[in-house]
Amino acid sequence: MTARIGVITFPGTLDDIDAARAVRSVDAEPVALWHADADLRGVDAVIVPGGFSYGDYLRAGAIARFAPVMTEVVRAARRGMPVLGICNGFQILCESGLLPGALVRNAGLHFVCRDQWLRVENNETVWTTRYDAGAEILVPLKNMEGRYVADPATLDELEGEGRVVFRYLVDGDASQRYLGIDSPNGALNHIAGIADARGRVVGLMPHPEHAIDALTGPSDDGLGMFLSVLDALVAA
Amino acid sequence: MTSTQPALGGRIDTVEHAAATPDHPQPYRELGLKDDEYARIRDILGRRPTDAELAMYSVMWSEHCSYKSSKAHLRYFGETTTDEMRAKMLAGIGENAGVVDIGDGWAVTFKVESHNHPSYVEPHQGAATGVGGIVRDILAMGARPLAVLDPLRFGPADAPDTKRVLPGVVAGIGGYGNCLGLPNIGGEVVFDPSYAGNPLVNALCVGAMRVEDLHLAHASGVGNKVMLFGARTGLDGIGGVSVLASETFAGDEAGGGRKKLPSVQVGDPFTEKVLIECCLELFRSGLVVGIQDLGGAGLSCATSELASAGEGGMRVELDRVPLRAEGMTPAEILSSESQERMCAVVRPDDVEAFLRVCAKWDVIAVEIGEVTDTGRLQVHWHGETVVDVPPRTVAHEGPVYERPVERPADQDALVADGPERLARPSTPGELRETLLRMVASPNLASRRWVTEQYDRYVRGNTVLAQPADSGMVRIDEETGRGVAVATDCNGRYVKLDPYQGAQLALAEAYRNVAVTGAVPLAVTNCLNFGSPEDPGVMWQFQQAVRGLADGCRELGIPVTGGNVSFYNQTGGTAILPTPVVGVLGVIDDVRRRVPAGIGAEAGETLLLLGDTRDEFGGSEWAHVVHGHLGGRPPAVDLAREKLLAEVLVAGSRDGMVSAAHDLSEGGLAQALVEAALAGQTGCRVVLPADVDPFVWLFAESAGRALVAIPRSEELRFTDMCSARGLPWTRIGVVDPASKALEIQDVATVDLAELRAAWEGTLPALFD
Amino acid sequence: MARVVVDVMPKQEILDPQGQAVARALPRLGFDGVTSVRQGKHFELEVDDDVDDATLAKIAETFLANPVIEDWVVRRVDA
Amino acid sequence: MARVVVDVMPKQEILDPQGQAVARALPRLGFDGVTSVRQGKHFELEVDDDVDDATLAKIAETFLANPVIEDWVVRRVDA
Ligand SMILES: Nc1ncnc2c1ncn2[C@@H]1O[C@H](COP(=O)(O)OP(=O)(O)O)[C@@H](O)[C@H]1O
Ligand SMILES: [Mg+2]
Repeated sequence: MTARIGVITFPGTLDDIDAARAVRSVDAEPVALWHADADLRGVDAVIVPGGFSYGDYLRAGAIARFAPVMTEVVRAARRGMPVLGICNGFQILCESGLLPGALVRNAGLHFVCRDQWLRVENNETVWTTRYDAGAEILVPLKNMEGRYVADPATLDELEGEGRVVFRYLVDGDASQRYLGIDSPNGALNHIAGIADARGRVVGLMPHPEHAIDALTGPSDDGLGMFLSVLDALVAA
Repeated sequence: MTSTQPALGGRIDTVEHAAATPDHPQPYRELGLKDDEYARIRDILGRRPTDAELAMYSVMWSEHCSYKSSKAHLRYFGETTTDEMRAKMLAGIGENAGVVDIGDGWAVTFKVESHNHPSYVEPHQGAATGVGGIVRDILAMGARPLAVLDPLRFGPADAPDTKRVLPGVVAGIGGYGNCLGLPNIGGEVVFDPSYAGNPLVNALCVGAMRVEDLHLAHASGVGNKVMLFGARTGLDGIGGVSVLASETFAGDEAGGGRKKLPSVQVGDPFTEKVLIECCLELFRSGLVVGIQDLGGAGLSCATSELASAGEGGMRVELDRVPLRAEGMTPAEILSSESQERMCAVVRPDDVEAFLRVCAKWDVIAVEIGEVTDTGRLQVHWHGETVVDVPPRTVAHEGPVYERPVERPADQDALVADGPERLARPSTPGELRETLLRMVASPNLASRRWVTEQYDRYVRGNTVLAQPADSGMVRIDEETGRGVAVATDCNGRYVKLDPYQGAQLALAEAYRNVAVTGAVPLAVTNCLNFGSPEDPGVMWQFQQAVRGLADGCRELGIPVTGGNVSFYNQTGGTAILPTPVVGVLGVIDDVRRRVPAGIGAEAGETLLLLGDTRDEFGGSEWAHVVHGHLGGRPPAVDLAREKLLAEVLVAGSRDGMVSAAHDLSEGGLAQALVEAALAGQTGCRVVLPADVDPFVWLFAESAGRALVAIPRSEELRFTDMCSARGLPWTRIGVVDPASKALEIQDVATVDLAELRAAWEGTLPALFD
Repeated sequence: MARVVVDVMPKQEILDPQGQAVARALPRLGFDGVTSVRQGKHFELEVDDDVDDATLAKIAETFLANPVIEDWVVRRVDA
Repeated sequence: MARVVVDVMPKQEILDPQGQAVARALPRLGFDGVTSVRQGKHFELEVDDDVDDATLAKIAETFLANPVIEDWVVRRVDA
């Protein structure tokens, strides 16, 4: 039985075809989900992909979270369905309250597109079991509003519970600091991705779906995320 | 705001009224029409034009839309295109964009356009809407837009105004392109004082479709409906035409208030993204007979071009156009340049399905008219006729000028003032210092500050992007078939010799495509020049067109389209003549692409292909070190370029080349630095014993490339070069253990030091 | 028809690089004496007369602002 | 120390995609009766007491707003 993984398209979603390609590349079946449908088509997991839903004009993800399909995603996530938010998808998950905190304008004020080293801080979420703890992976990062912020209590909670899943690796590479900023975007604690308390909902700013083949990405390090969820779904 | 406006009755200038009031004075001069042009319009119509007609003719007969100064010269492109060159061309000059057959049933379309002046006035929005416009051109061919490139030119890097213009332009291009989901795969950033008041913002878009899906802009089929869809129409970009409003309603609020309208448009990339997806779904569903984007000249252009390309007639109910501003007149609606709009011709039975697809994407769509066989474009406004013209006279039969052409009087002096007199570095210390200074100079420094603001990954098909000699995208995921695109132009070379300079631009773009392993196939151009009313500028233009066209014939690849931008000058001083040339190549399998970075395999040999001569006219060295421009540009040998390209492509096919980088501005030294930094690998270079190291390191002779060949392939590759008559020189080895560029007897520079020099410049200037 | 203004500002404790960039640039442009700048959003809404304050508050809180990172003020102004 | 507010709005005749996006979204979120939304920027400045109105006007015009496409209002508020 192949796992069926939903990929949502909002008006303005861009990386949906890439997310679908990544799902296919691990031999799972991508299922296209449309923002206006209050229907998850019986999928086993959902990916909320990157892009600029509704232009991101108000705040990234602010309009998308009200889409009918998101009501279903929130409901399914609360029941434990694996959900992955990438970039704009991460922003949407934060706006819709599935994940705490928020993503704001990069501290350097520019859109940043670069190959980014990350450290896998938690390899026990459904999306990261294929990685070794502490593994360093190279994945594209590309966004305008990628600076993760949360209040001190939330940060403490995330750190205390090991819910920081990915962190930007900023040591040792002087080129990372050329904007005078200590990370690609000034994210608190260099947070690149987090999980919910059960480790089933994960959001991250970098794009694992763009790192599935060294031909079109900097590495194939992103594949681990899709393989991980597959393991979880097949085992279930 | 609503789409239905109150009937304005007698206040609108109708055809009937125009016929009855032949002596009514009209502000045609304010609209940019000459006396004889106005007389010709009266002649064509047999009466004075209405306000709306006058607005249409004036925008469509403008330099920008009618190519009145360039047409006579551009014909030369057609005249020099042979049948053989045409074989793969599915659409050429005259269509929205050129289309070439790249094999396997795929057609690729690409075009470059300028948005220079708006980008000076409002850098962010000017550049953003430039991207939006070129993407709609590609869409109007029936293609899915795949990638963009942005050739840019600015004033001096350290000029205060450049700090205003460049960051705004880059943010605008990134903001629009990123939000559209189009990877940016290349471009140029060039600084020169001549662009200070005239930055050049050119944007190129490439798209693909199945050959059978090619949509041309034809309004054929009497009775077919004309659909306007996308954004509402507002008062954008009608600065000039608001004169009409003030004439007609002298002193009234609408007219008076509009005189100062900014001609700046604000882009809405989200609307465009949705419009793209909507159009592609319409194409897929077979609901479109003809389609046209609304660019400059808005509805005037779209309706007259659609009508004259089809059955020859069209009726438009202008009061149905969804508006964003209140009280707009027919003239204003016809000339509005509001962005993110398209016009389609649809069979009556398909209108409902058409509207359904638009509704799915939340795209506003209305039927505004239909195709007729009257041979006339008739525009109605609340039941009255405000336009009744033969559409071809608007769209295609504008004035054509034979502007005076004259070689500038000071050209000889410029050429006579060669670089030979300039002091050259000679000691190792001087050469080392020159190398570092050159690498850090604004025109040679890393473009990362710019390109990092562009998404190069989106859509997951980008195989090569900055830094790379050309951008490359995969088109077919199954077979790996893809295309490579590069744009180039060295305005200093063109200034010294416009004919040869244009050929050098062509040669460089061609070479940039070939070094990646792709076969060059077709050419587009964006001809940025000063005022056509200056005979010296017209000479540059004429020479550049001839050089480019003759060059294309020699290389056997056709010019499929392009764009002309005149009047790029501040006061009496024109910009460097800048015919930006874009070359598109095809690669049957992107997996054999050749990157620029060395070190993929241990112990590669470094070869320099081609001949190096003492050529410094117009060079970056003369510019950076001496602020000098004079003499002759490097010699151009297109037969050699062709041979070099064949060798590079063959080398890629047979897996003999692990890296390749073409030589251009900054010469061999710059190529070595870039190849080493891109590959993060050091190398040892040994120049031939009997040569002048300065010349070998910094001369800008054309027709050269640096290649890295795996040791096991070296003999096979050099044998191939020798057999085909391509000169090669073994100049060193890649050294994975080394973290330095070591040029024997000249200098050793750590990669870290090189990187700091190369990458530090733009951030220091613009952060 | 009523006119409503909503101002949305980044919370004090959230870094505001846009405001900082403005503050840093001003002295370079020759403007001294500006000690701090914060940048937020300004919305102008035209609303029907029957839209009450509670609804406006809701629109601001659930939509125009993100309470995690932003503060906001709603006020009616004379049209 | 004085507090100054500068509101910068897209000019009436200039397209405001951000405001439009908000206006279009509201009915979908169940909020009716908002007929138009325009979105601009809101700056809050702390300035020394000796910064006069003319200087503030200049700062707004040359830096905070882009007169080609935006209108702006400067006002002093009680701190
Ligand atoms: N404005 C730009 N937008 C995108 N890419 C750019 C831009 N300017 C330069 N680049 C990219 O940076 C790299 C280096 O540029 P350049 O040195 O001009 O290349 P070349 O000399 O091979 O023509 C290339 O990949 C080029 O496409
Ligand atoms: Mg090159």
